[in-house]
Amino acid sequence: MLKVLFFASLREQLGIDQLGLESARAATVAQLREILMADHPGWAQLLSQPQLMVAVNQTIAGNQTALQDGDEIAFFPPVTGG
Amino acid sequence: MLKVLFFASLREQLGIDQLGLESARAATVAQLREILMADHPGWAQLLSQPQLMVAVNQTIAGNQTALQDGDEIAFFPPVTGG
Amino acid sequence: MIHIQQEDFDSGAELQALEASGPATGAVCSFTGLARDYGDKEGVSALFLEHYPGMTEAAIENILRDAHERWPLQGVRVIHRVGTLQPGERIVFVGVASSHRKEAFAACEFIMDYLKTGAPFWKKEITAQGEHWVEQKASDQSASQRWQKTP
Amino acid sequence: MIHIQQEDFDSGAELQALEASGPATGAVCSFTGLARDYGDKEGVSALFLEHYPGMTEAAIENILRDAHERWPLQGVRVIHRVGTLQPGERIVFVGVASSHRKEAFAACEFIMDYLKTGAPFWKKEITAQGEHWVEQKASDQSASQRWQKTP
Repeated sequence: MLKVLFFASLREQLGIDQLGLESARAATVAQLREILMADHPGWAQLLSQPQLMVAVNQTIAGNQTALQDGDEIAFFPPVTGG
Repeated sequence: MLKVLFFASLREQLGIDQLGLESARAATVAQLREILMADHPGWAQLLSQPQLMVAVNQTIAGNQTALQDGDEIAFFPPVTGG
Repeated sequence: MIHIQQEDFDSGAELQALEASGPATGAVCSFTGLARDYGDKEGVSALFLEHYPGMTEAAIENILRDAHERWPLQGVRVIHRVGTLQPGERIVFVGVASSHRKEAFAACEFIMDYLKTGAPFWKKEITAQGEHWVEQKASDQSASQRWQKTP
Repeated sequence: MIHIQQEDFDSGAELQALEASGPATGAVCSFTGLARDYGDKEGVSALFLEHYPGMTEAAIENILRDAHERWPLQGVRVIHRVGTLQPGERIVFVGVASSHRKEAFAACEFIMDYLKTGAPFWKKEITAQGEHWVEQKASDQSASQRWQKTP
């Protein structure tokens, strides 16, 4: 399984903070994103925002980052702490 | 009268922290310095150190600064607080 | 020392703990970030701070490791609050102890600049008209990028 | 608020007073300078700080006026001790409250840099081998001169 997390404005807009996905379905972040958009037609625009960030296992990652079973993938907007 | 003050290492080297001088004797800082060196032969080297600073009435001044009766003139080394 | 917490904290005690870092410490610089009553909009009645538990702590540890590599530091303390905060409340504290003034200032500002752009926290402003998530500022991006030129 | 005094002070209370400057204050930066056990020489057992009463206060007031002209500040506190200090003791505190982080850091460092070169304080180090007056550092001169280029 892949564990997928959403934070902040993205979490509110999607209306969900996490979901699980069969790991066999996505070998990279890019594939995961496509599957999420295919499974949830309303998410296409939100998940294709260019400034959206992604972390794999709590490290900043990119579209080409490879995924494997047990990974935790998080999507979130640019950070605004401090 | 002119009130003349010395601080820090200069005060210790001269062995005096202040003195009074007839105001008629010195019309400028440069003249005051010459009179002090003439009155106290041992002071010549200490009072001619190029990095020595001078303040007139608690404001940084220079050799050409004019003096008048009642002025407070201070000589001191570069500052090292904080 | 990194703390992420909902509760307020004693910034004065944090500062004084850094001042007691030992006889080689000559300089302590601290920064406190506070919730203002205006931000992207006027009339902010509260802030809501969200974070990514686990990744946030790891990101801050990385920032502190970078700071220790750049400057000789005798102590660093970072506290960041999450949850709902009222105007005037402390959000974040960063304190740094070093032997010299220049290093203490630089390391404290470096840590704050990277916290703003590299640690997963998100801020929502609540006003009488509704609520909105704060947008990342271009000035925060450029503040952290300037450290990439020279140490 | 400028204090020149022999007694120690509560840096934590000073910091928290600045943090309470009001709902427009988003950033407080503080600096504490401490007596180290080394300086121009090793094994410093005490420092002696001398000042020029009257001129010192006026010089610091001028520095704070310059800082207020450069940056919008909601509060500034400066405390500088004089007399004999042991290693580890606080010498100086500068704290600044502003709406934004960049201004708070800049104003605090500006004030410290000018205190070092423009306020009449002199420091003597006391070691087991004797005592000596500290020489002004070229790095302190260049630190204050860099503010003359651009605000």
